[in-house]
Amino acid sequence: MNVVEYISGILKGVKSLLIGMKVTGSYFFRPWKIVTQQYPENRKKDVKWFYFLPLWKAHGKDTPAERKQIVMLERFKGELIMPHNEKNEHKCTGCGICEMNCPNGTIEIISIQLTTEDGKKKRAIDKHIYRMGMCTFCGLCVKTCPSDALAFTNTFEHAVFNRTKLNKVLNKEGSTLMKGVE
Amino acid sequence: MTDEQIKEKILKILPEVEIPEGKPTLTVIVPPDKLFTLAKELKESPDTSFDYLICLTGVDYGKSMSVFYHITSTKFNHTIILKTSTQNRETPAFDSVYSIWKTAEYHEREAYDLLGITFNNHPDLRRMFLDEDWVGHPLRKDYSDPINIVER
Amino acid sequence: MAEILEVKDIAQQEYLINMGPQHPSTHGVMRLVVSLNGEIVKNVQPHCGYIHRGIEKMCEKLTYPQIIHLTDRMDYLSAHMNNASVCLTVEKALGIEIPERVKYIRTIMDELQRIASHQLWWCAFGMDLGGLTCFFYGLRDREPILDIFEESTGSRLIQSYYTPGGLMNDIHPDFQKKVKEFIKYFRKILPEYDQLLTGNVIFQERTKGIGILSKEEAINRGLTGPSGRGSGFACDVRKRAPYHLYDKVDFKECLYEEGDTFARYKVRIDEMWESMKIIEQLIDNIPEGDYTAKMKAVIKLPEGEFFQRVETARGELICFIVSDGNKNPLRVKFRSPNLINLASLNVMSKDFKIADLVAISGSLDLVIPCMDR
Amino acid sequence: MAFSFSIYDFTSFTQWIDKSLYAAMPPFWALIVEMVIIGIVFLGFYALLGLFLVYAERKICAFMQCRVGPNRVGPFGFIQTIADLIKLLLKELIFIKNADKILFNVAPFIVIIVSFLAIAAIPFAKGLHAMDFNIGVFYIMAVSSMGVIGVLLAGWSSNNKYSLIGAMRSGAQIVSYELSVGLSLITIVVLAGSMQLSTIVEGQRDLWFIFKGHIPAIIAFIVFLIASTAETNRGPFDLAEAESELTAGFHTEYSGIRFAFFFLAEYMNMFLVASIAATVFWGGWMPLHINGFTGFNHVMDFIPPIFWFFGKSFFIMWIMMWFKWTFPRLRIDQLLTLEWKYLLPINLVNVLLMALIVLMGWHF
Repeated sequence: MNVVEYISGILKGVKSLLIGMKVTGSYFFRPWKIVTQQYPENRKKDVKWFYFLPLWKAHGKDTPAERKQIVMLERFKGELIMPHNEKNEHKCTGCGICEMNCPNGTIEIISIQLTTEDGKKKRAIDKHIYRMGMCTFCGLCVKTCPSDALAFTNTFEHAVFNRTKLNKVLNKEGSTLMKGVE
Repeated sequence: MTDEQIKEKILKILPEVEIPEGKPTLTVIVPPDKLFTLAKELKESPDTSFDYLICLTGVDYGKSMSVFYHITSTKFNHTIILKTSTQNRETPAFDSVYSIWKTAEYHEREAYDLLGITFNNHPDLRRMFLDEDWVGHPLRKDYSDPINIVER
Repeated sequence: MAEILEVKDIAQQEYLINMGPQHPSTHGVMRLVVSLNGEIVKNVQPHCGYIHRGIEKMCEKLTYPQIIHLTDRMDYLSAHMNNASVCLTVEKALGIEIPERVKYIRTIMDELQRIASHQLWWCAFGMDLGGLTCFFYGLRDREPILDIFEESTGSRLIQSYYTPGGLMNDIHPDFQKKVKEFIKYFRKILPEYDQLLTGNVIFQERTKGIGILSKEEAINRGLTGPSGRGSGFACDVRKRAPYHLYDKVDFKECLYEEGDTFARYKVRIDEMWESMKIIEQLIDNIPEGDYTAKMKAVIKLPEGEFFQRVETARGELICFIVSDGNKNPLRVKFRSPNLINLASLNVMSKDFKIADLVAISGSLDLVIPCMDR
Repeated sequence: MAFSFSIYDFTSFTQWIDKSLYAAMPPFWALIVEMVIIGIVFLGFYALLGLFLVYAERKICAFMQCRVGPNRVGPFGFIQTIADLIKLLLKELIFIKNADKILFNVAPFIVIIVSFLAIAAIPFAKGLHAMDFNIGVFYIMAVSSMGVIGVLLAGWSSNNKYSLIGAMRSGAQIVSYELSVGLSLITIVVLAGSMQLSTIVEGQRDLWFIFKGHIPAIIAFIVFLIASTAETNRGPFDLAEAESELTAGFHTEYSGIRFAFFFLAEYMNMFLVASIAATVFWGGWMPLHINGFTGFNHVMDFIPPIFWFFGKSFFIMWIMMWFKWTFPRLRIDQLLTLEWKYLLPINLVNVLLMALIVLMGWHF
């Protein structure tokens, strides 16, 4: 091996190592570049000051507390719900299309026959059962629902102590079908 | 080469193949015992040069067992499908194309594992995903597993 | 009682170690039975199937729109491309023309997903080689992409965004702005990857000349994706059999002739640049229109066989559907690029050190759920 | 002797303890009591420093990686390492079937005792020095190289293939890097003309050796930094543990407090080599003095020596942590290539160069 090559090889290697060290070192001295979100705290509005002490410097225009506030995006598929209005009415007609479209049997609809005022028989839901433990959040039920009765909320903390607690009934107690929805 | 030329070429190599019309990709139905020779010829002749086996699929039609070979040429970029079938559903066996395309090794092992198709002259035909002592081949139409498969 | 072994017996014995199912460098539950001679790898025997879920069997019982949500669970880092494979096959079989807007969005989403996947690969590869800091930088830069996905599709990893004929829902109004912001940010940050890892002399020593696979061998073994392109095999489906809008955009197929681990690494870094280029060409020109084509409520494919080749982040994915005319497919086969790439591991790592085996399997970028399906 | 205590000079304080002990009891017992006191002080120091270093490393690596690091247990996560220690103490010690029981149990103790032995020769401040050997440098090198025995025994007795590979790697690594560590220290010994650490420190009264010895001293320092990082199984040289290859290398099978011993020993070894580097190259507890600048020297003298010592050691440790969190790991053959083809020849030339400089009187 040539001596010049040997030494220039060493110098080149050392230089490449120093370039790498520059990257990590520069981040070490720039604590405002930290991207960690501190989970249980960032949900609250009143963020305690000392959670962000390592991030003294404000991030641009926002204060650290604002920057680290958790942002839930509106389309986030957290949990299936059936929106009810203030009169406790929902839009589900009990047609069963969501049950049919669900790929893994998450939804089960127990329907009853109602007799309306003018004597007609009509199908309505008794229970819209949603087994969250089986749900894969593919969104087919919401997409295919003809009356837009289902929606996703962005709650995401679903941990429970018992698996049966994941089986939910989506229609509320005593709720009725919204007027004008067929 | 266009599809027409490939068709002519294949018919010249092996007159007993059947080429159905109206397929989106040129599909050639080959008798199982002639498949290996045709494949080898298609790979080695310089004007076709099908050197890349994209995919090998075993299919259980319920009555017969088939294997599809999607082959393409990296040189000419033309793709055809070879199909071969057997009526013997109990012990279907085809010739392995491992010696032509080495990529067939895992494809064939997979087909053996899930469909029970044996490939002659395969260097290492073992189960791929399932345990060695697994009974049955899950992708077969008559496979039943009352515990794990929920019928809807 | 242990047998008393002669020295020459011991020399002939294989020193077998199990890498996995629980091992930091297999990135999932895969087992590599490695026979060693000292530190030198003599033979690698992969054992997969630890997370075999039978997706192909499940597909036979489901309708076509329902299959989509299973496909993201194969290669969870290329969820969009996996969805696209089924969607494109079904659309091809039905012969429907999808709106131009959908094509644009699908292309952009695919490329974003490719960047995200390569970022995760980069950090995992750095970690395989012992540079833990890479892991956090990669994940940090992947976060904006996941936020973009979450905003439009509703989930971060497993989106199920494509449906046969179009998309689940339209893109978010902020989508274009966010994507442009990300591209601006990432163009600035990507050179940092090179500074930290690519140029590093230790890294180059660890990867150059390691795990060489020739072009002929790569074609013969079906090594596709960035791994195949590192061997000089021009296997980019986006060029060879264009789908989406890839025939209209201008991008380079990254090819390296060396076939070693470093070439595979470079291909992926270059692909991130190329993906950004593709996105920049499209992001301003998304045409107005429907986000889905008119589809029947129950999709039934005509009898026959249909397939679509799709370039995922790690290779060529094929969705092959055999239909008997019902609403369920008769047989669905996914050609997993990971499984086929894994087959080359033994050839590549022969006579290299055990540390190189980790580097080589890292450079193949294996995603185990795709392998096992 | 009257009691006196000064933060600038511990000599009178230690002398006072010594004198009062010898006055109070027969010499034999006085010696025993003295040894026990020093042992307890070192044990306490050891535990506290270990806890602090683990915390510091986690925080430093977190900041380099754009993270916050431990921040849950106590303010800024200060109590995190104490919580970890309690967890490790409470954990079950798993005994491996077919393991060599005696060696398996002895190995962590060997590793920790070795690092404990070496710390005795370190001068922390003026007069704060447990044993001032006239061959201090040699003693430290001799003692610290024994740690490899513990690592080898741990790997072999675990009856685990990963552990064995890790231990063998570690053996090859430490034995070869021992050479570079020794030679780079010898370079400075040539300059200082003594192996006694107190003399070496005193010799840096007017200027630290790294500045005094021109280029050879700087080269020796860099070589020492690299070689000692390798010797402590850290940073880019952590092949013995090599998480992504060998899961945890030689301590794969250890659990609970026995694992904690290995863990602690790693940090203490790091402190040890950092303090040797600080003592030998950067003047130890000696403040920064520049010949001629009397005012400046007085200002520097105002900072107590013990802060100088720990400041330098922590700075060197920070550099070692910087290495670890930047570089990918080397392969075993590259590791040995680096030692035998690069560091060792450079070192040998360097010693000659230094000898020449000393002979010609070219140093400052």
